[in-house]
Amino acid sequence: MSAPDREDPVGPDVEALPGGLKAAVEAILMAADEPVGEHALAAALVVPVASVQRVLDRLRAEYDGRPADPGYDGTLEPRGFELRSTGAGWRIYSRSEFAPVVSAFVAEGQTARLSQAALETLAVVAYRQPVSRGRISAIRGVNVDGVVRTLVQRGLVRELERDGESGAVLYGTTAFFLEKMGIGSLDELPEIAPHLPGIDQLDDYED
Amino acid sequence: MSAPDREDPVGPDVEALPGGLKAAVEAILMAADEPVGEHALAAALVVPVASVQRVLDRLRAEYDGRPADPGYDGTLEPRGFELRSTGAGWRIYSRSEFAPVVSAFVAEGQTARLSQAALETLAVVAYRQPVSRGRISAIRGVNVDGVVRTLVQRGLVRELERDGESGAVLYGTTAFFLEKMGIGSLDELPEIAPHLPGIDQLDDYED
Amino acid sequence: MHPEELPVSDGPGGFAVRLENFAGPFEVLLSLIAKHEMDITQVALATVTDEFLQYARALQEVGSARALDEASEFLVVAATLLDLKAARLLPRGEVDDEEDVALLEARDLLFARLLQYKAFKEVAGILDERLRAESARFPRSVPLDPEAAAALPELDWRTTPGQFARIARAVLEARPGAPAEVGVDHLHGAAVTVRDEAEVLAGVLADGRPHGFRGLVADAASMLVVVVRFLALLEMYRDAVVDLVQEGPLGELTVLWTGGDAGWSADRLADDAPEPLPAPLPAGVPA
Repeated sequence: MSAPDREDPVGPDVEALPGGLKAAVEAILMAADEPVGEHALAAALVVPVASVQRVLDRLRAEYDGRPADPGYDGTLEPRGFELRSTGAGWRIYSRSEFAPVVSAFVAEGQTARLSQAALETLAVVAYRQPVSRGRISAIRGVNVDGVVRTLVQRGLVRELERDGESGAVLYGTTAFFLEKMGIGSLDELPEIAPHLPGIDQLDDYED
Repeated sequence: MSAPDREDPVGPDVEALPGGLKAAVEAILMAADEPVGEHALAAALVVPVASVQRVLDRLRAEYDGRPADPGYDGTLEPRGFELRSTGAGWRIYSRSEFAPVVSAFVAEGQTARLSQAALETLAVVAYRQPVSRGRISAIRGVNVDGVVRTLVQRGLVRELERDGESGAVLYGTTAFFLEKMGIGSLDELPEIAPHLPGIDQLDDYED
Repeated sequence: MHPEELPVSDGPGGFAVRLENFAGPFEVLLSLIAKHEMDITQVALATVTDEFLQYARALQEVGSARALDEASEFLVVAATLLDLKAARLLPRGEVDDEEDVALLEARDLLFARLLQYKAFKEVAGILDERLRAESARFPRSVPLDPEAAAALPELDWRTTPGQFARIARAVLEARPGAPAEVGVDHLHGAAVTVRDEAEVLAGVLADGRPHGFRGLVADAASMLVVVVRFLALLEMYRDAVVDLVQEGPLGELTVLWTGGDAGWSADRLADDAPEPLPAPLPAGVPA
């Protein structure tokens, strides 16, 4: 058995949990917000990469409605999601056959115009970039996770980098934003008061 | 057969797709980035709300490893994720047993815990809403302005309205709070009565 | 990471008190008082406070983040106990006096307030457990797959740079200036003594006119001074140099000097008044 490339295998005993290693891999793939590679999975779960690979194959077959167990003679229905492998790693997506349904759902909930909340959040990003979600929340006084995601989806805001200290993702505006505003660079944004009260102290109490 | 309460069912014929309505609901849940209500699902899929409700219950049972079909005599393993309903709607979550391995893959993995002061203030808001800061202060015996602001920033508490008489801002909890508590409505909060002897008299002399 | 390596709850430890008539956790002391199994007047609050400060310093030295939380909580409970004790210390027995009835009611209200506070504290513990259990579940929240994202209606942008700047200004200026942080000023109060405050009160009351309690504490720099002045008034009442009138529960307390010109001096309070409150907690309590 090839030892995982970590120090001692002190990780969680995933086999002891309900659903075992398979469920542990599923849990990670469901919640991860970007594709995850086999090695990252193996390291986190403290199991050999080959085991992870086996589980991934099995999950993919299950989701597709193909019995992974050759002895199984029942019928299996495909699920509404599928496991896809991209260069960056593995990721669970809605099954492509259901794209029209998903599109209908997405279109239903969205309007062509930005909400006031989205505009205000965008204004904070534009004038305070690079800025973390925590800091935007602190300025706006509400949780902004959903709104920031909408702005990213809309192509107006993007992840710039990670903050060296906190590791928080820092956001900034995009070229598409400049285009929509009809300006060539951020320098052309209208000035707002140079020294707003209270801004300097913000860093002190972010949590 | 109850017709959906919309014009003509011109939507996609989900029953014809592999996995049927159940898979279609799954596909949408996979793409959603916030809780989804039964009505939104029914609207996107152009099916009656009751059908959606039935499918959601069935999916929840399946993910939990409980066979929804009484005729099923095999064993079902719980999946690594679960389907849960909160006040805001239905949403897929990684199963809590896997938190230690999942948290590493989630950007805002470990949310900072609330301080004792914040928890007590949150408790007062939850059980006494709509409530002014003055009244929370009277109960907690300390100034709560900073703590209330923190709770608003965290998205757990929000301004509801202004008191007609005093003009004081009245606070209440948010849908995000319900979601974080894993409950569907405020009625599901744990009973406070057993902790509170003689609570009935208290209202008489509140500020 | 093993589950058992996650931060464990603070456990039963907590603050314990050793008094002449009680030794054990502060929580137990509170519940004994709440169940009327212990007379609040028999509790030496000054000793409790001393012990608490020692305890808080020890916590601080080991760098425990609990120090500030516990200190804040202690102040709330101690202030309520102090109120309660002050109310109990007042003469009772002659219930035919309307004033006494009012005071008894005030005492009950204080008592109810303590119970209410305890209830919210308990429920806060339950909320904490729930929130912690729930935070182990991570909601699925991933970017739309490109196909679905294409279904978004095309963005309808109508905001000019000028309007956009106005929005930014409104949002960035709307913030109240005061940063949201836990106030620790109350942990830095200068030593306040009943004797000194009685001296101050005697000086003001010397004009022989009735004074409202609110007026008497209008210049108090902190809640501590208010509480100590209230205690000082009780002492002066016991020495029969002031008269106290209160129209109803929580109504304005009117104070009148009745000690004449005779040489009452705050020094008389030396014997059994609480010692000067101990030195303030050092700055830099870990938050």
